[in-house]
This record gives sequence, C-alpha cells and structure tokens, in this order.
Amino acid sequence: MKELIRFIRPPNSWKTSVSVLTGAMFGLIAYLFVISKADSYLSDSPETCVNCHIMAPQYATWNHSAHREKASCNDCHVPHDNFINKYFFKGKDGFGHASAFVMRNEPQVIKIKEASSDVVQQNCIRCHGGLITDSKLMHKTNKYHYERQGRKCWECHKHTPHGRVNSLSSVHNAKVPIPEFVGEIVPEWLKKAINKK
Amino acid sequence: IMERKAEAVFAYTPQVEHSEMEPRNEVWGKNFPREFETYYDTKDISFKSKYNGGAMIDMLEVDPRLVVLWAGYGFSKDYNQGRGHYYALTDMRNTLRTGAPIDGKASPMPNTCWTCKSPDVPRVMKEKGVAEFYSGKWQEKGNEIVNIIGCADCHDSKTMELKISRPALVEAFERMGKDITKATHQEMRSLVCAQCHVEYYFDKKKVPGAAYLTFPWDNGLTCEDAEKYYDDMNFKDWTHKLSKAPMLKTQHPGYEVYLTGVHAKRGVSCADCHMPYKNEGGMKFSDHKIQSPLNNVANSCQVCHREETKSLIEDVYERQDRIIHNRDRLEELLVRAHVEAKKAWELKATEEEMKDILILIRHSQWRWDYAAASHGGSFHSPVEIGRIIATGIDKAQEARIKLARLFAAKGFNEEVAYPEVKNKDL
Amino acid sequence: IMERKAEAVFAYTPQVEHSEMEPRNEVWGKNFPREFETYYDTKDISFKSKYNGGAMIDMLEVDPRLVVLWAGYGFSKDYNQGRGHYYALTDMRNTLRTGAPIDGKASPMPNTCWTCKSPDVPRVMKEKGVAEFYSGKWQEKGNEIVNIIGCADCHDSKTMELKISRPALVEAFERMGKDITKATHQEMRSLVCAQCHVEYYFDKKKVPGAAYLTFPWDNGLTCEDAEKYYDDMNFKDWTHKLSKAPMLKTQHPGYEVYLTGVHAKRGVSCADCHMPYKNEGGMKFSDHKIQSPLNNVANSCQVCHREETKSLIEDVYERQDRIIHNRDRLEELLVRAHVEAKKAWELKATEEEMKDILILIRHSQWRWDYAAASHGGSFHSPVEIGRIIATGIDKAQEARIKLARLFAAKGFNEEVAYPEVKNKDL
Ligand code: HEC
Ligand code: HEC
Ligand code: HEC
Ligand code: HEC
Ligand code: HEC
Ligand code: HEC
Ligand code: HEC
Ligand code: HEC
Ligand code: HEC
Ligand code: HEC
Ligand code: HEC
Ligand code: HEC
Ligand code: HEC
Ligand code: HEC
Ligand SMILES: [Ca+2]
Ligand SMILES: [Ca+2]
Repeated sequence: MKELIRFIRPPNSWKTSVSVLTGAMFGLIAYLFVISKADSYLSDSPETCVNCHIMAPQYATWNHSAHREKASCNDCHVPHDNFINKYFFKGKDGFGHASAFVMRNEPQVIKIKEASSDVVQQNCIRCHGGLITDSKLMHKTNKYHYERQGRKCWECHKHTPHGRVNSLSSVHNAKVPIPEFVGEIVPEWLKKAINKK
Repeated sequence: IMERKAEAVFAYTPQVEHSEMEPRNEVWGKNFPREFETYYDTKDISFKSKYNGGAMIDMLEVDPRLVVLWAGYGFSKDYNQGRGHYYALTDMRNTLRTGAPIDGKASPMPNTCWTCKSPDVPRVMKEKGVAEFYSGKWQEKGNEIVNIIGCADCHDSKTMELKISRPALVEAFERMGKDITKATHQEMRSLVCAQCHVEYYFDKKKVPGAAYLTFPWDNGLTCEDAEKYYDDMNFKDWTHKLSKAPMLKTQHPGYEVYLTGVHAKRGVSCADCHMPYKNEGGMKFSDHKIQSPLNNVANSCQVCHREETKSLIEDVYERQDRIIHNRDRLEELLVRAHVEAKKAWELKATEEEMKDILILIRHSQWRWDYAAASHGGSFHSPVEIGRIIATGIDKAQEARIKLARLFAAKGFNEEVAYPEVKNKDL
Repeated sequence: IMERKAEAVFAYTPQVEHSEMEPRNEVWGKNFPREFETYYDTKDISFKSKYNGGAMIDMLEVDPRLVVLWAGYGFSKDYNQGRGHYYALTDMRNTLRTGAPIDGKASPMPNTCWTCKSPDVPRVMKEKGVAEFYSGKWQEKGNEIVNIIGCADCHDSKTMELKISRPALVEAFERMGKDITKATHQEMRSLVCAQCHVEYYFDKKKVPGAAYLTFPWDNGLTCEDAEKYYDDMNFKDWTHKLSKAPMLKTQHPGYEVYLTGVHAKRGVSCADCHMPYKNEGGMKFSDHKIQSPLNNVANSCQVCHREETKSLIEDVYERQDRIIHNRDRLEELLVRAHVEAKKAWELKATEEEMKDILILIRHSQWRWDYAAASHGGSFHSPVEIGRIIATGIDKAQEARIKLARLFAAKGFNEEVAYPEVKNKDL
C-alpha cells in the first residue's frame, strides 16, 4: 500500500504545480458541469435536452405530437427497468452527447444508435404493452400482429413522435424553452398600464 | 460551450430589426416568411364544412328568426358568420349593426370595438393609455387602426415567444386571484386566443367616459357563473323590442366552452388543432392559416387520432347534429316566448305579473346564445353545450306556461300565432 | 394464422366433458377455475360509485317521485338498482312488482321473465320449444330455473368461443336484414351482452298464448326509432293511473345507447371495460367479475388511457353530473304533468282534448326512462343521452302549456300543487 502511494506521489519538486493543476482541472470540470447544466442530465424534464439546440428539432416535433402530455424524452430514451440502469445509461449518454457537442463533431442529421433504439423499443412496449399484447384489444392492432414481430414500432409508426425529417435546419425557428430566453408573458408596458389604475 | 449557447439562443438571425410595437405584419414577415405567408392564407374563404368554414354567411338571411330574437338590438340589423383573421377589420367596418360608421362620419359605437381587431391596438394603448383607448367613438381612433390582426397580437418581438398583448384577460385573471404570468407554454397556446375568443361586456362605470372591456369571470368561467355575474349587477345589453325583457348578448365564449371539454382536460390547446405543424419543403413550422381543422385533418386531428379522415369529420358532424337539432328548437321556443310576451303587454299585463316571465326569457336566451355564439362549441364540448341547451328549453317553456296562465287571467285563451319572419324587417 | 387458430381452439385439455346445454357453472368451472372464481365474485356488492355500483338500492325509497311516474304499473311497487349477475335470479324471485310469486303460488307474470336470468333457459327452450317457453306463468317453469346466469349463456361448450344462446337477438337482427353469424369476434364481445342489456317488450300477437320476447329494432336502434315502432303498432305497456296516458316502459337499453357513443365507434366492446384482462400468478385471463369498471380502472380504462385513476373517475362523474341534473328536472316536470292531467280529467276534459297531451306525456316519459334505465348510459354516450333528455323536457313542458290552456278553457286558473310524495303509497 505504501508502495503504491509512493508510486503515485509526484516528486517534491512537482508538488506545487501539480496541486495547482489538479485544482484547476477540478475547477474546470466543475465549471463545465455547471454551465453545460450537466446536472440537469439527471432530471427528467425535456428542457434538459434542449440545453443543446441540437436537440431542438426533436423537442419541437415531440412538442407537437400526441406524446407531449404523457411521455417526455426520458420516458422513451432511458431504460426504465431499474433505477441503476436508468442513471448509468443517462450518464453514459450524457457524456457522449456532451463531448460530441463540445468537439463540434455532431452530424447535421442525428441518427439513433442501435443500443438506444433498443431502449426506446422497450419503452414503447412498457406503455402500450396492454393495448398491443392483450388479445382482447387486438382489434386495434390485430391485422398487424404477425407483421409486427421482430420490427421496431416506428418502422410503421414513422411519425411517432419526431416525424421523418429532423435535420437541424428543418425547424430553425422552433420555439424551444431556453431558460435565459423566455419572453415576458405580459409585457412591461402593459403591466405598468394596468397597475397604474 | 459559451459560444454554442449564444448560437442556441438566437436560433434565427433576424433580417430586419423592429420595435416591440411594430403593427405591420409585412415587417415581421421579412424574418418569418413561412408563418407570414400561411397567415395571409386566411384570406382564402373557400372552405365550407357542414356548419362552419371560411365563407361569410349572412345569418339573418339564412335564419330570419334571429331578427326576432335580437329585436331592438344591433345584431338584428346585420350578423354574419365569422371568417378568417384577414377579414376582421373589413368585416367590422362594413357591418351595418354599428350604424354605418364609414368615412369618418360620427358613429354610435365605442372605440372598444377595435380592441380585438388589430395589432395597432396595443400600440395606441401604450401611447394613449388603456382607459383613454376605451373612450370615445369610432371616428376618433378609427384612422389609427389599419393593420389586420397579426404578429404583434400574439408574439414578443425579440424572442418570438407567445405573449398577452391586451389588458382585459390579464385583469380578469387578477380579479380571479390568478397570475397569468405563471401560465405554461402550453397554456399560452390557448391563452393568446382567449384575448379575443371570449364573452365580454363594456363596463361603463369603472372609468367615467370609457366603455371598459371586461370579461364576466369573477364567479368562474361557466355559463351560469357569468349569468349570475350579470344578474347580481343588474346588467343588461338591451331591452327587447317585443317582450321588453332585459336581455343579455353572449359573444363567442370560445375559450370558456373549450375549457369544459375533454380536449382541454387532456392538455390539447387551440393551436394544436387550429395551427398544427406543417411540413413544407423539409421545413416544419406552425401553420398560421387559422381555420376550421376540418380543412386540415391530417395535420391536426390525425397527430393524435389514427382514424380515417372521413370518420373524424363524421365525429364532428355527429356531435354538431345532435346539438343543433335542439338548439333550433330552443330558437323557435324563444321566438314564441317573445311574441307571447308582447301579446301579454297588449293585454295590459302589469310589470309585476311580467317580472318572472321576463327573467326566464332573459336566462333562456342567454343559454341559447351561449351555445350559438360559441362557434365550434358543439364540438369543443358537446356534453356541456347539450346541458346548457336543455336548461334553456326548460326555461323558455316555463315562461310560456306562465304566459298561458297570465293569458287566462286576462280572459284570452288562444294560441298566439307564430310570426312569419321572412326578412330582416320585423 | 390457421395454425394459431387451431391452437386457440384446443388451447386447453378439458378436465371434465359436459354437454352443450350444461347449465351448472360448477361443472364448466372445473375446466376454468379462474374464470369461475372471478365470476362468482359478482357476489361482492361492496363497491359503490357516485351513481352506480354493486349495492342493491331501493330506488323508490331514494326517489319517491318514481312512484308517481309508474303509477298503475308494477315498477311503482318495487324497483331496485341492479346488482351483480350472481343475484339475477334471487332479485327476480324477490321482487314485489310481480305479485309475490313465491312458493309455486299462481303468479301473474309470464315465463318470459326468466329469459335473461339463467343458463337453464336455453336448455328448457331446446327441450320444449321457444314459443312454448314464452307461454304460461312463472309457477309453471320456475322450478326448472335454478342456476345463476353463467357460462352456457355466453360460451360454446366445445370451443369456449362466444355464442348467442337465445332467440330474441337473432330474430331482431333478421328483421333488420342483418346476419348475426357474420359478427366479428370483437362484436361478439358486446353482442353476448346485447342478449339481455337491451330494451324489450312482450309480443302477445306473434304466437297465441305466448308473451313473445321481442326487441323493437325494426326501424333502427335509436330512441326515436323504437318510439316510432311502438307508436305505429299502437302498443302500450300500461295506462297511467293518474294521467291515463298510454305509457311505455323502457327497460335498460344498454347496448343501444352504447352503440351511439365514441367507444363503440372506435371498436371498444363491453367486455373491454367490464371484463378486462387480469394477470394472476403469471396467467392472463378475462376477469369474469362483471362490475362497474370504476372498481377496476387500472385493468380497464388505463389499458387505453394513460391518465391518473382519479382523473378518469372524475371524467365519468363529470359526465354523469351534467346529465343527471337535467334528468332530475325532467322527472319533476313529468310528475307535474301527470297530476295536472289528472286535474284536467277532474275538470271534465274530453278524450279529444286530452289526446295530444297524453301523447306528449307518453313520449316525454319514454325519453326520461330511456336515459334513466340505461344504467351507465350517461357515460356510455353522454351527448346522445343529453340530447334525448332535452327533447324530453321540451315535450313535458309542451304538454303542460296545453294543459294550462285547457284549464283556462275549463275556467280553472291556478297552479296545480306539486304532490307530496313521501313513500311508496300514492
Ligand atoms: C450537451 C448537448 C446535448 C444535450 C444536453 C443532449 N444531447 Fe442528445 N445529442 C447531442 C449530440 C451532439 C448528439 C449526436 C451524437 C452522435 O450522433 O454521435 C446527440 C444525439 C442524441 C441521440 C441519438 C444518438 C443515440 O445516442 O442514439 C439521442 C436519442 C439523444 N441525443 C437524446 C437526448 C436526450 C433524451 C437528451 C436529454 C436527456 C439529450 N439528448 C440531451 C447533444 C446533446
Ligand atoms: C414516444 C417516444 C419518444 C419520446 C417521448 C421522445 N423520443 Fe426521441 N426518438 C424516439 C424514436 C422512436 C426515435 C427513432 C426515430 C427514427 O429512427 O426514425 C427517436 C430518435 C431521437 C433522436 C435521434 C434523431 C432522430 O430523429 O432519429 C434524438 C436526438 C431524440 N430522439 C431526442 C429526443 C428528445 C430531445 C426528446 C424530448 C424532447 C425525445 N426524443 C422524446 C422516441 C421518442
Ligand atoms: C410514457 C408512456 C409512453 C411511451 C414510452 C410511449 N407512448 Fe405512445 N402513447 C402514450 C400516450 C399517453 C399516448 C396518447 C394517446 C393515448 O393514450 O391514447 C400515446 C399515443 C401513441 C400512438 C397514437 C398516436 C400517435 O402518435 O400515432 C401511437 C401509435 C404510439 N403511442 C406508439 C408509441 C411508440 C411507437 C412508442 C415508442 C417509440 C411509444 N408510443 C412510447 C404513452 C407512451
Ligand atoms: C407492421 C406495422 C406495425 C408495427 C411494427 C407496429 N404497429 Fe402499432 N399499429 C399498426 C397499425 C396498422 C395500427 C392500427 C392503426 C389503426 O387502428 O388505424 C397500429 C396501432 C397502434 C396503436 C394504437 C394507436 C391508436 O389509434 O391509439 C398503438 C398504441 C401502437 N400501434 C403501438 C405500437 C407499438 C408500441 C409497437 C411496437 C411494439 C407497434 N405499434 C408496432 C402497425 C404497426
Ligand atoms: C381538439 C381540437 C380543437 C381544439 C383544441 C379547439 N378547436 Fe376550435 N374547432 C375545432 C373543430 C373540429 C371545429 C369545427 C369546425 C367546423 O365545423 O368546420 C372548430 C371550430 C372553431 C371555430 C369556428 C370556425 C369556423 O369555421 O367558423 C372557432 C372560432 C374556434 N374553433 C376557435 C377555437 C379556440 C379559440 C380554441 C381554444 C380556446 C379552440 N377552437 C380549440 C377543433 C378544435
Ligand atoms: C386580436 C384578436 C384575436 C386573436 C388574438 C385571435 N382571434 Fe381568432 N378571430 C378574431 C376575429 C375578430 C375573427 C373573425 C374575423 C371575421 O369574421 O371578420 C376571428 C376568427 C377566427 C376563426 C374563424 C376562421 C374561419 O375561417 O371562419 C378561427 C378558427 C379563429 N379565429 C381561431 C383563433 C385561434 C385558434 C386563435 C389563437 C391561436 C385566435 N383565433 C386568436 C379575433 C382574434
Ligand atoms: C373581446 C374581443 C372582441 C371585442 C371587444 C369585439 N369583438 Fe368582434 N369579434 C371577436 C371575435 C373573436 C370574433 C369572431 C367570432 C367567431 O367567428 O367565432 C368577432 C367577430 C366580429 C365580426 C364578424 C362576424 C359578425 O358578427 O358579423 C364583426 C362584424 C365584429 N366582430 C364586430 C364587432 C363590433 C362592432 C364590436 C364592438 C361592439 C366588436 N366586434 C367587439 C372579438 C371581439
Ligand atoms: C393568433 C395568434 C398568432 C398570430 C396572429 C401570429 N402567431 Fe405566430 N404563433 C402563434 C402560435 C400559437 C405559435 C406556436 C408557438 C409554439 O408552439 O411554441 C406561433 C409560432 C410562431 C413562430 C415559431 C415557429 C413556428 O412556426 O412554430 C414564428 C416564427 C411565428 N409564429 C411568426 C409569426 C409571424 C411572422 C406572424 C405574423 C404574420 C405571426 N406569427 C402571427 C400564434 C400567432
Ligand atoms: C394533441 C392531441 C389531440 C388532437 C390534435 C385532437 N385530439 Fe381528439 N382527443 C384527444 C384526447 C387525448 C382525447 C380524449 C380521449 C383520451 O383520453 O384518449 C380526445 C377525444 C376525442 C373525441 C372523443 C370525445 C367526444 O367528444 O366524444 C373525439 C370525437 C375527438 N377527440 C376528435 C378529434 C378531432 C375531430 C380532432 C381534430 C379537429 C381532434 N380530436 C384533435 C387528443 C387530441
Ligand atoms: C369504455 C368503457 C365502457 C364500455 C365499452 C361499456 N361500459 Fe358499461 N359502464 C362503464 C362505466 C365507466 C360505467 C359507470 C360505472 C359507475 O358509475 O360506477 C358503466 C356502467 C354500466 C352499467 C351499470 C353498472 C352498475 O354498477 O350498476 C351496466 C349495466 C353497463 N355499464 C353495461 C354495459 C354494456 C352492456 C356494455 C356494452 C353494450 C357496456 N356497459 C359498455 C364503462 C363502459
Ligand atoms: C343472460 C342475461 C345477461 C347477460 C348475457 C348479461 N347480463 Fe349483465 N345483467 C343481467 C341481469 C339480469 C343483471 C341484474 C342482476 C340483478 O340486479 O339482480 C345484470 C347486471 C349487470 C351489471 C351490473 C353489475 C353491478 O355490480 O351492479 C353489469 C355491469 C352487467 N350486467 C354487464 C354485463 C356485460 C358486460 C355482459 C356481457 C359481457 C352482460 N352483462 C351479459 C343479465 C345479463
Ligand atoms: C331482455 C332481457 C330481460 C328480460 C326479458 C327481463 N329482464 Fe330483468 N333484467 C335484465 C337486465 C339486463 C337487468 C339489469 C339492469 C341494469 O342493472 O342495468 C335486469 C334486472 C332485473 C331486476 C333487478 C333490478 C330491479 O329492477 O329491481 C329484476 C327484479 C328483474 N330484472 C326482473 C324481471 C322481471 C320480473 C321480468 C319480466 C317481466 C324481467 N326481469 C325480464 C334483463 C331482462
Ligand atoms: C356474460 C357473459 C359471460 C359469462 C356468463 C361467462 N363468460 Fe367467459 N367470457 C366472456 C367473454 C366476453 C370472454 C372474452 C372472450 C374473448 O375475448 O375471446 C370470455 C372468456 C372466457 C374464456 C377464455 C379465456 C379468458 O379468460 O379470456 C374462458 C375459458 C371462459 N370465459 C370461461 C367461462 C366460464 C367457466 C364461465 C362460467 C363460470 C364463463 N366464462 C361465463 C363472457 C362470459
Ligand atoms: C380499448 C380501449 C379503451 C378502453 C378500455 C377505454 N377507452 Fe376511453 N376512449 C378510447 C377511445 C379510442 C376514445 C376516443 C378518443 C380517441 O379516438 O382517441 C376514448 C374516449 C374517452 C373519453 C372521451 C369521450 C367523452 O365522452 O368525452 C373519455 C372521458 C374516456 N374515454 C374515458 C374512459 C374510461 C373512464 C374508461 C374506463 C371505464 C375508458 N375510457 C376505457 C379507448 C378506450
Ligand atoms: Ca356579452
Ligand atoms: Ca319496454
């Protein structure tokens, strides 16, 4: 054990600079963490995802879909089988997206990866399992039961929930709730005009 | 990251900078050509559904009984089924019910009428003050009001976020103890409409000389809540020419009725159905051609309902049919009640004898109008509208039972003939 | 698919073989213990919702106005809100409205009553013939009817597929030119219920001596269609004791009303809500505890609606409240109409003078009963029930206007007092 400590302890002459550097590293990471709202990666609100404008197309399309009121991003994109899996996946994903974003190597058109698409599929079934597996309710989906096996739900439900075309330029005026940027619901002049009386 | 964030905030680079109060849609339109163009498509009035659509329909022509119901009031001179936003100013200037205010001639109508017809309104209000805006007649501020309803009515000029641009809605919320600035984005997608698509009246007492635009929501937003509000303050819009009943006019309680329906309860907003996403040349944006969703089922209803277009339209018509049948019957009963009440006066009925009867007529017609004026209401909340009409029928008939007894007391025992209403002249 | 079908058919190895007509649920239950056990849970009558539920409620006690509405008819002696299938036979044997048919004493009631109360019925029908079954009084075949509604009423004994076990529904389809054997599996999940949960009458002319169970569907399945059917054949269930109106009794038009609602239009069946899948120890099966779905929202509604339980129950109550308020008012108006008509007879009104009035009362009460007897109807199809009640109110009041005029003609001009109805004795 002592050996080990001695091994990683830097030579005395380096001591000061290493401490400063490590401190700076931690500081920088913390800073990045704060301004990139990495902590918000742990939350379930869709606002989290639109911290990156890159997610704006997905936000905008989801916000105009049938799922808006009952299923947010993480309901579909993060595993819900158990607690640990959920946060592990979130962390891993968050790191991936963040580095891609910072490194500016994100593609113009994002495509879902195999692993995350499996996650999504499981989530579709999590919510709609009752409707699509209950033989009694098959009347809604009956005809398609056999064709459905082994396919992703959105091979048929292509518009659920993002639609087909989601390149960044396709929704460039989309209203996404970027916190610093929320306008005044009641403009200043009107507030004043009302309060005057 | 800092840099990218700034980029995210300004998701668009404005072509044109303009002020907060810019009333000209063309100017905003430079930055947002798609929204602008679709908005101006509200000019298209070709679509007609079973009961609604874009066309201007002369309702007094289609249904002359309305002339009886509104006898003695402006609406009996002219009333059209509304059309697109593009026409709001034109239609208001042209309507005969206001006493021909054309060409700067003196008009009997207050400036308050302009409130829901143009983005020049917030501009003038800011310049002159709210109460001052509500004062005076048309010819006085009419020349300031030139742009059709538009961007500045609903949007913040810097962020393009939705905003409330007029006082009445904010004040109504305040009086109910609610804070409208706490509204969610999704609620705002209906609240911008609730600035105009609501029942209202002019409060003449609040600020002397002003016809202060007010929403009767202090007791709540239902039909009965508003009725109680008006009753408690002894308010009437006019005295009926035939029956002498102290009448109320219901104007388009679109938002209030919508709130009682299942779509509102499930978080579906006006914009979801009337301004759905549109996909054009790979671009997605909110279709600003605000119109009947039945002209655009694929983008509106079918986002949520995987049903055939035909079947969804059928759903709407089926609900409307079930409602309109009884609404029509109520209309007939009200015509009868008015002419019977007139007969009673001729038979020298006293004020005392007529009092209850006239209140029943007032309450019954309030309900009929609530159902009739809430265009779309028979779909927005069919169970509630059905309920309201049933209570309206009950009250109209109750009035007529009392009238029959009154006739007997006056020694008259015949059926009063149903008036032949052929055209707009009574 | 063929393969899967065969699999479905022979999915079980029967423990017990029994005949097609086996009426004893215990015997079928050997093969299907889960369905059997849950079916017998209909014995549990502890659940109470706002307006429905399992408990037996003495409706005449709760609402004595019913005694007036049904004066002169069996229902004014005894009427309870229905409970689970387990009790169908008990409740029928115990009801006082049939003139105490207990202990093999002579009864005034036809054997036809048994038709919807037991799986012994198809057995006896097969043995004795359908018309013969419908002939004679209770004491005659009552001893044959011992098993509670059960498996043989809805299932084929070999395949366990759903089947129609009684003639009336098949005959009604035939007369409408429809072929019930073409029904899909999903339709069958409602049609088995439609054997019993429908409005009916006894046709005394079809086969002499028999009270032939018949559904009045020849003109269609709406409220007005059935009314026309009865009017055209001059049918009445009884003559009202007070008003002397030729009355109709509506019995539980559950299926007909359901058909007019949005759930039926979207293909949702009775069984989807009243017999949802249940998961017990890894086994999935249809919960045969047929009851109010509000006692089981998770397995019924929430399969399709991802709303909170509380919110879904609220949806149901909200619709029921909006309907029941007006239904109650209609009930009051009908009580008034009956006592006023009685007064008119006392004033020596003629048959001729009363004719239109009595028809209005008949039609109005038909509508009230249609809404009241279709338990669950205020949720199954609230817009349609609301429509029906509004027309009912209109007609009751129209009758009262005519009565007021008639009173005047007879020199009587007072309000007829609302009767004090305190208990079951008029
Ligand atoms: C820090 C900026 C940022 C944030 C915040 C962010 N994303 Fe991403 N996301 C990206 C970038 C960049 C990519 C493209 C990565 C690639 O294709 O390699 C991406 C790709 C994706 C993908 C497709 C690739 C895959 O993993 O299958 C999904 C799904 C996704 N994001 C979902 C989300 C969700 C859900 C959230 C919120 C919980 C979120 N994102 C928040 C930047 C971000
Ligand atoms: C109802 C489930 C659901 C919800 C809710 C949802 N997504 Fe998705 N998401 C999907 C599916 C399915 C795909 C794969 C689409 C494809 O491959 O065509 C996807 C793909 C993506 C992708 C990859 C790019 C693409 O378009 O294929 C991103 C990024 C993404 N989602 C982000 C988000 C964000 C951000 C939110 C919340 C604002 C969100 N999603 C909400 C189901 C969902
Ligand atoms: C958190 C729960 C949840 C998840 C996860 C989810 N859904 Fe849904 N889904 C809903 C709700 C809620 C609705 C709204 C309508 C309803 O309940 O009837 C809906 C509606 C739908 C509809 C009908 C409307 C439409 O958009 O076409 C389809 C199809 C559908 N979902 C498929 C999917 C698919 C495919 C996935 C996975 C990619 C998925 N759902 C994931 C809850 C969910
Ligand atoms: C082979 C094509 C196909 C696949 C794969 C498929 N579906 Fe569907 N789905 C359909 C069709 C077709 C309908 C019926 C639409 C209708 O009733 O009009 C449907 C209906 C539905 C509905 C009901 C929508 C409504 O009207 O409310 C839901 C929810 C749904 N599917 C979810 C899923 C889920 C979850 C999956 C993946 C497990 C899936 N589907 C896979 C074709 C498919
Ligand atoms: C769930 C969809 C939906 C929602 C939400 C909705 N509407 Fe409608 N609206 C309709 C339909 C359908 C019609 C009937 C159109 C027809 O008959 O042609 C309609 C009709 C109308 C009309 C009459 C249109 C005409 O052609 O004259 C107006 C005005 C209207 N709605 C305003 C509103 C307002 C304001 C709100 C929100 C407070 C709202 N609607 C919410 C679907 C909706
Ligand atoms: C500034 C006031 C104002 C606002 C804000 C407003 N409306 Fe209107 N709206 C009107 C007027 C006035 C008309 C009637 C114009 C006419 O008939 O000349 C109208 C007409 C309509 C019509 C009938 C169109 C037709 O084709 O018949 C619909 C639908 C409608 N509005 C929906 C909405 C919706 C949805 C919103 C919010 C997104 C909204 N309105 C916001 C004032 C307004
Ligand atoms: C609170 C907002 C508001 C005020 C104040 C208002 N209107 Fe309107 N007006 C509307 C809306 C909303 C419609 C569209 C109604 C619809 O079609 O459902 C409309 C429609 C109209 C129309 C076209 C349909 C018709 O009725 O012929 C005319 C004309 C009109 N208004 C004139 C006036 C006049 C005159 C006044 C003043 C007495 C007035 N308005 C005050 C909101 C308002
Ligand atoms: C009657 C109200 C109303 C008027 C008038 C109006 N808008 Fe909008 N606008 C909306 C609503 C509601 C949305 C949807 C906002 C959302 O979902 O975030 C919207 C969205 C937008 C967006 C965001 C991108 C999109 O398409 O969803 C832009 C940009 C926009 N409007 C521009 C304009 C311009 C330019 C005008 C004038 C020509 C205008 N709007 C007039 C109500 C209105
Ligand atoms: C954003 C989603 C959304 C949109 C858009 C939408 N609906 Fe709905 N609709 C719903 C929901 C949610 C319900 C309630 C049922 C439920 O909980 O699944 C509903 C209920 C209904 C019902 C049953 C209610 C009743 O009155 O019986 C009908 C019919 C209906 N919608 C038709 C339409 C039509 C027609 C349109 C287009 C004009 C439309 N909807 C647009 C989500 C939507
Ligand atoms: C969409 C769901 C749904 C469907 C489909 C449906 N019901 Fe119901 N039913 C309900 C609800 C909810 C109630 C009200 C229960 C309450 O008030 O406690 C109800 C009430 C009833 C009641 C009264 C129950 C009691 O507690 O007294 C009967 C009987 C009934 N339904 C029979 C039927 C029949 C027969 C059908 C088909 C023809 C049918 N229902 C279809 C949901 C449904
Ligand atoms: C053989 C005739 C018959 C058939 C078939 C039948 N019912 Fe019934 N049902 C009855 C009778 C009789 C009662 C009333 C029993 C009582 O009150 O004693 C009843 C009562 C009910 C109740 C009220 C239960 C309570 O707790 O208050 C419901 C719900 C119901 N049935 C639903 C159904 C459904 C759903 C089906 C089809 C799957 C069905 N019934 C098939 C005759 C039948
Ligand atoms: C067409 C089928 C059918 C016939 C024939 C029928 N019933 Fe019923 N009966 C039902 C159904 C279904 C219910 C449950 C009603 C509900 O709760 O919605 C019921 C309920 C009852 C109840 C319990 C509730 C109450 O009303 O107190 C009694 C008792 C009863 N029936 C007696 C009779 C008698 C007596 C006859 C013969 C005159 C008869 N039934 C004929 C189907 C039938
Ligand atoms: C009032 C009608 C009714 C009665 C009585 C009835 N069933 Fe059923 N049963 C159904 C319906 C409806 C289904 C669902 C069929 C389907 O969807 O394929 C069903 C399904 C079944 C199934 C198929 C497996 C399952 O659980 O879905 C079995 C086995 C079964 N019933 C056994 C019985 C037995 C045993 C009895 C007597 C104790 C009985 N049933 C009484 C209506 C009834
Ligand atoms: C098998 C699927 C299914 C089941 C089970 C079901 N529903 Fe529905 N429900 C629907 C569909 C489909 C609609 C129509 C709206 C649409 O098209 O999305 C609807 C519409 C509704 C509406 C709006 C109609 C109206 O009257 O305003 C309400 C409320 C509702 N359901 C409540 C319930 C409740 C409560 C239950 C349980 C007792 C239930 N539903 C069971 C599928 C279902
Ligand atoms: Ca008003
Ligand atoms: Ca009957």
